[in-house]
Amino acid sequence: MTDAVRVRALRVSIGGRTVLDGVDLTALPGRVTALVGPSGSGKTTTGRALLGELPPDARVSGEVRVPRGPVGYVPQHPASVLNPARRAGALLRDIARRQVRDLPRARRRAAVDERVRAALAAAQLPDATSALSRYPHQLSGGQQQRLVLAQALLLGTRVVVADEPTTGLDVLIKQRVAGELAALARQGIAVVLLSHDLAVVRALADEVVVLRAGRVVESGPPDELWARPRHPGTRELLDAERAETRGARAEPGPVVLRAHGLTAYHRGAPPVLRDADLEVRAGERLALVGRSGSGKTTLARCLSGLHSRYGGTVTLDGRPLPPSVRHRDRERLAAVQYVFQDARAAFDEHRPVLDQVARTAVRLRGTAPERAREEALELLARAGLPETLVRRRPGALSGGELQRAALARALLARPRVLLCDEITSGLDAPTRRRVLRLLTDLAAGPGGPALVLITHDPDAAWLADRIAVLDGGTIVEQGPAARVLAAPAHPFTRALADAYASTGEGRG
Amino acid sequence: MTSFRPWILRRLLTGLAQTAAVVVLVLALTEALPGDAAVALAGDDPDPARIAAIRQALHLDRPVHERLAQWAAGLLHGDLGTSLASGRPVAGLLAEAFPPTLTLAVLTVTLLVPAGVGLGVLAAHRAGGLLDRLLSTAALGVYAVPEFVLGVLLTAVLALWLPLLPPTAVGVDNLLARPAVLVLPVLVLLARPVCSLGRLVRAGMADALAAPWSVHARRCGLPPARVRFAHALPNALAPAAQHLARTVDWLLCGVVVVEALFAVPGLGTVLVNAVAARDLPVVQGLALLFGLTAVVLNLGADAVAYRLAPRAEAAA
Amino acid sequence: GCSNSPASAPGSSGGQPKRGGHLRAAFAGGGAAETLDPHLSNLFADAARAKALYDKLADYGSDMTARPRLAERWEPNDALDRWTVTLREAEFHDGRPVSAADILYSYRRITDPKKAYRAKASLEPVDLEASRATGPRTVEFRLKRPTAEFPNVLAAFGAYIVPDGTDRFDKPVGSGPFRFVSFTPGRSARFTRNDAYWDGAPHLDALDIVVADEESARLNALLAGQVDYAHELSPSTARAHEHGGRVTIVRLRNSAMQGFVMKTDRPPFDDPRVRQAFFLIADREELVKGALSGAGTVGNDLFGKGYEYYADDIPQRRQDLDRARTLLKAAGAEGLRVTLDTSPVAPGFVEAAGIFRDQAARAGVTIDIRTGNKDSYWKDILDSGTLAGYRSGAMPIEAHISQRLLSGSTTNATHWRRKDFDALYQQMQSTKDTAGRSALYERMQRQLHTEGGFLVWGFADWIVGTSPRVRGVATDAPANTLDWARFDTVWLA
Amino acid sequence: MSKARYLPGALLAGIPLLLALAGPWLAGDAGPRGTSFTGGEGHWLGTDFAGRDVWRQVLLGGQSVVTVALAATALAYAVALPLGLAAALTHRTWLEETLTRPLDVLLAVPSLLLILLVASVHPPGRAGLTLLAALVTVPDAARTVRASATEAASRPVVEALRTQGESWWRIAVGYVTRCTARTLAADLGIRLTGVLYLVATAAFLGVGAAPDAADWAVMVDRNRPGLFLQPWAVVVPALLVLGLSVGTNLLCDAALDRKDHPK
Ligand SMILES: Nc1ncnc2c1ncn2[C@@H]1O[C@H](COP(=O)(O)OP(=O)(O)OP(=O)(O)O)[C@@H](O)[C@H]1O
Ligand SMILES: Nc1ncnc2c1ncn2[C@@H]1O[C@H](COP(=O)(O)OP(=O)(O)OP(=O)(O)O)[C@@H](O)[C@H]1O
Ligand SMILES: [Mg+2]
Ligand SMILES: [Mg+2]
Repeated sequence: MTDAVRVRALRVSIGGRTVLDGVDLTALPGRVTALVGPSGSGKTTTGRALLGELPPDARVSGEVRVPRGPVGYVPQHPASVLNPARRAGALLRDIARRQVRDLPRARRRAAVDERVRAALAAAQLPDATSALSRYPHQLSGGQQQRLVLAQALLLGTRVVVADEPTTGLDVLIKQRVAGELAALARQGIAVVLLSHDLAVVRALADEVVVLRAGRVVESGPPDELWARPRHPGTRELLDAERAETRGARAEPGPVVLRAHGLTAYHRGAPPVLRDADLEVRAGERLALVGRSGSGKTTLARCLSGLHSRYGGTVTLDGRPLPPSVRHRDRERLAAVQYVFQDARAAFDEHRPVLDQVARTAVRLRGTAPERAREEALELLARAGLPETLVRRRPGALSGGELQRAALARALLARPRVLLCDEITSGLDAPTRRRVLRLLTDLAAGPGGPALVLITHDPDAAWLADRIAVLDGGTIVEQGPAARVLAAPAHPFTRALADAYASTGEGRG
Repeated sequence: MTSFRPWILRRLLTGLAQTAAVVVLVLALTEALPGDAAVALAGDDPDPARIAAIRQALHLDRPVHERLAQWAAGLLHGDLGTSLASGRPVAGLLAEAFPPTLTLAVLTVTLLVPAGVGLGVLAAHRAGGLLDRLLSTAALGVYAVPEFVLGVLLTAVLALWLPLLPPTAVGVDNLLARPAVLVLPVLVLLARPVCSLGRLVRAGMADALAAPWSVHARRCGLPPARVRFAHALPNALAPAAQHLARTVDWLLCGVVVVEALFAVPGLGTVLVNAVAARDLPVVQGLALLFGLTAVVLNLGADAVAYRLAPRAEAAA
Repeated sequence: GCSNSPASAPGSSGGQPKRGGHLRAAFAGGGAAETLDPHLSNLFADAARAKALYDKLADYGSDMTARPRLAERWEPNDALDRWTVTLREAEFHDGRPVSAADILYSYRRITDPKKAYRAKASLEPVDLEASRATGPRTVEFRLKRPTAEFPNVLAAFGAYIVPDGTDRFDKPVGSGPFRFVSFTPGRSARFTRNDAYWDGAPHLDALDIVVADEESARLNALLAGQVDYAHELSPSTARAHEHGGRVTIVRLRNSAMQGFVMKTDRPPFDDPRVRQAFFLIADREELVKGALSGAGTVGNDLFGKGYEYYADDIPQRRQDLDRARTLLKAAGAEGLRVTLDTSPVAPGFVEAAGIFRDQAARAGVTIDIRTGNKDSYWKDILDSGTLAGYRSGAMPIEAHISQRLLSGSTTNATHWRRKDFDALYQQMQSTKDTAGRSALYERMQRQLHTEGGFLVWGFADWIVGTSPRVRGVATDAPANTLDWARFDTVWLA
Repeated sequence: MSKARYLPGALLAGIPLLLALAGPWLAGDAGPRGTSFTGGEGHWLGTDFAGRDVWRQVLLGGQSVVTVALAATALAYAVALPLGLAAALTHRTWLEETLTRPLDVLLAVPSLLLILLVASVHPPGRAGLTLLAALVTVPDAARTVRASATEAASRPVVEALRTQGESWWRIAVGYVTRCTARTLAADLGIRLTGVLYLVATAAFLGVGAAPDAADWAVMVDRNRPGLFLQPWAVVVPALLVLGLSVGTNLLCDAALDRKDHPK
């Protein structure tokens, strides 16, 4: 029992705001304890309390007991915890070296390499040699996620807190990562899983604790919970109802954005995107899916002018679009907006979120600052972010909250094409539905944006009119969503369709 | 990273152009000084006839650009020309003055890097703490003291009051043969850069240690020393590397004051004398040397910055 | 057989000279420009080295009279334009005797029209084409005009005798008290005793002349025993260490004239009343105290205090601001504003300008100080500006006049061009008897004192420090005279 | 508590600043000169190398030091900051090259040589000295700015701000500068001291300020020979310069530390 994680009556208030209010939690060795709850309910805060890393101005009461020794941690935003000046290999070897100290010197090196490789394989980053020699910024979002996971796996601690470890991962990899977490627990480690991904939670967890606004509203084994949720919130949360069957839809209009023969590369590396052709029509919703690391983000960044190392052409309304944002005028900047995969890294940590969101309208549409704030507040509220929240700095917002703020920031430009990079990965099902509904409503409205949804979420993909599938930098399949999902040609598409079907079954 | 080499190559080429610009700039400035080598040689006996004769003997009556062209042509054959004041080859003159300066510079840098970085890391260990404040204040104090004051103080105490060290290197032809004479100059040279480097490292370290990835590294059970030196330090070093390059440059070219105080006959002394004597070939030779050193050092510092901030491809 | 030269210089303290030892003397240097070519020597370090290696035919005593050195004696003809110089028996370091041919070669080298050797102007009176050797050790110098003060020419700064045919100085051979061992420009030179020296072998075994440009470096080296002799220390250093016992301070009096030059041919100084007013403005004590830190004596607007022919009888001028104002008023120069050129060419220079500005302000004269470049200063003030700081090392009064105060003088910084004055000078040079010359000197000096362009406010001491064990350093030898920086008479106790 | 952390810096920098500001009013008329480097005779800090009253020189000598140092540092940073930021933020190689290479040329000329030459060509007044000190400081400062800004400039936030159409200034100053503020402030402090030092060293080499100028930095050098006769002429101005530079640096530190730990 001494190995158990035990939290009793934990109360945390930060800046006069009660974030956690009497949380009780027990995580036993060898078991996966999942913490679920809407975005902003306090999952990450609880996780950080287990690590003993609450902000210095937090007022804490209650009891947190964690077995001695370090606690493994997979943070929600992997990018921020990866040292930008150290290669992936160095980051992992640093940890592995601690584990082999009792081996004779001569064998340490080999042992370290072996451990690193094993951890990478377990974290589903099999292409070790190329990954190890890269700097964190040279990895895709999902790859960074897995790198951090590999770090946690290497640690060999008795407790692992994994905060959204499967965001940014495609269905195939997600399943395998979940398998690894289960294996971890089987080694006698207490795994605390904080996640929105109910499929993973249901498959993995031995015990589920449901948080809501900082309180534990109920807990129990998953099957029991799914069968008989007691709290109405839980019911809503667990209800895996599909977002909406495609919602209202405008007739696809003329082609707005077109990429032709796009071949993108990074300095000194082979192309990560080869000869891609893509069209986005007005009012259309296009899902861009593919394995983690297949080049989705790169494609979106090329379109939005953040990555200009490419060959081929990108046109807006038939006119060539300058490859770099620096050369785009206000109108064209506004026309193509991009929502970053890592929301936290995309906000200035010093300024209130609201100010940052409102600036879009000021800069790109010439709105007066006062008016821009009003618009921003309204849009943020529609995304479920109240004013008190967004007046704070990004550090005081949860991952999901920031994701929504980032979306609002882009939307405020009234873009013609909105490129959304995994914007629902950090959201619980109700919030996700809400956000997607917001998006589809806006898209369907007059002058609404065409949506390009980069996603691993079958739900979100289902929302699309068309699906384009990327694999290894090439668009391998493209067509109407129904057709692609009904008769998938590519193995990846097939896996996606299966996953969709399975969640569909889950809904019952 | 394969593009690293062409980058260096391009930088070296622009470096050559830069060096040429340095030479021309220095030449133009020296030429703009009142008087010329003939006037300087004549000194307090400025007999016009004598000045005219010297001028003719030194070919100073020819236009500057002609002399520059001739110098440049000589340069292509590896000939730096002859000193106007002494009639000796410039190359030999510089070769004579270089070893003392190089000795001082190498010694100083060898001590400077560990000392400066160590000081910065130590102060950043608990930014805002007592140790930090003490170190910072002391460093600032020392940094604000010009060499000639520090030199006077150290000499008074260490060489005259407690006669531990020789106060000057007067008459010592080979500094390495009498290492004791190097102690005071190196101490004085070291004092300011250690402080400035230490402060820059401290600032960078304090930021780096507070960054989430440092917290995560600690969380991953890495020993504090490893977090500090392997993780935080590289991120704190980019400005420090720039500063170091400047310091080395300064050590090689600008230690006029220390050379004067301790009677070390190095490049700084040659420089001051050459300017005073309007000895253009020597000044040009020095400018060439300084230009090349600066190019190489800046390149080095940029390469370090490039490596330390890999995300910043713009550095290339 | 050298009756005229002092057998041994007056020592700074008594005792029996001791043979042996190795003396290190520190001088300010000139870096790579330093040379062993004695005809090029310009710096004090050069001069000290040249003096160790070479001799001149004559050299200056402390009152600036020429004392025979390599010359045993000299005799003029009645017209004073043909001088026969007889050499003493002396030999160069390589054993060759010093002969008339060496003398003529050396002088011809110095006056080479294509070169610009230092003593060239001083040798100008000599017609070297016509001069010849009349014996192995006699030279007959033909002069272009009568020159009563011809011995001064023989003692001129830089008129050293090198062996016939010498044109390279990497292994210099001279007839001086020390032999060459090694030399690195800007760093050090080493010499050993010349046992065969005609004036008696030096006491020292070896002599090092080392270079330290910075005064504090020379002082510190001296204090720590790294050197035994430090040339050119500052007055404040002297005061600080005079009584400390760690070093001996030697003050060489009357070494450097300090003053201002007024251009006598341009307004406002073309009016003698303005020049007189300026003479009266100067508070000389204050200038000596402030600019020379007290290390010197006041001047009386005449060059050469303490030297032969100096007009001691002329009463000392003192500050008199009322008269100065009256004179200015009479000259119509009330509210006068002039620019004073100065430059940090020597210690005390800029300070003197500042002090004088303040003094002038009290007489209603506004002085604007313009600080010029120190490397070209002497050339710059020669012909431009109206008022400038000035200083001069020791030389005979005759040399001062001929170089600076005749219509044809090359460095006439006061633009003093008077036919009557030139005539007096010619007359003096043609006068054989000393008393007659003395009277002519006095007339010239009286004229300069009343209306000349040199405002000489002081004479600075030249300060040398030695370690207490150094003996035999001359105390009354202004810089550049025979006994200054003379190491053959020095010994270590 | 939070006020107290400013105290040492404020005290150290305050005294020299006050003397510099009020000094010229308090100085009064120059009395008669005494012998250089003596004490007593109504000179309570003795006399300096030219026999002037040290206390009066101290009162007069702060203004030029303080104005030159502050103005030169401010000027240097006013130029270096935009230059360094532009170089760090641009992706256009040619622009970066045109911005940085000319500075590198200046950088390659040792600053003392540059001062030695320029000051000899044209003896600078106070404004000239300020310009000169700023000139030799700019390349170095610009490089430091660029080096410390490069990392921040490559963060995703900057990209996000760009897609938002944020102006260059807001990105550069509002974000990048803010992220590197600590390093920049440390550098700024060092530069201020560097300028003070530069003025003093230029005096040592005989250029820049007039050798008999009433200027703390010049006083330190010129009164050096009398250190053992009359130390105050060196010690007092040296301490004032020291206080100024240490004090301003401490103030910088204190301000930054506060920002970092909001309570
Ligand atoms: N700066 C870089 N240098 C080299 N390779 C890079 C760089 N950035 C990304 N890559 C590589 O390019 C490939 C495509 O990356 P991209 O970010 O587009 O993937 P993605 O499809 O968005 O993946 P994910 O779903 O994990 O976010 C990846 O294999 C990644 O490792
Ligand atoms: N430093 C802070 N100051 C004030 N409030 C904070 C702070 N950090 C977090 N919060 C608030 O506490 C609540 C819980 O945050 P937490 O990050 O734990 O949520 P979460 O459950 O992890 O949400 P998500 O699923 O969106 O990541 C959020 O509403 C957030 O705004
Ligand atoms: Mg969270
Ligand atoms: Mg991605």
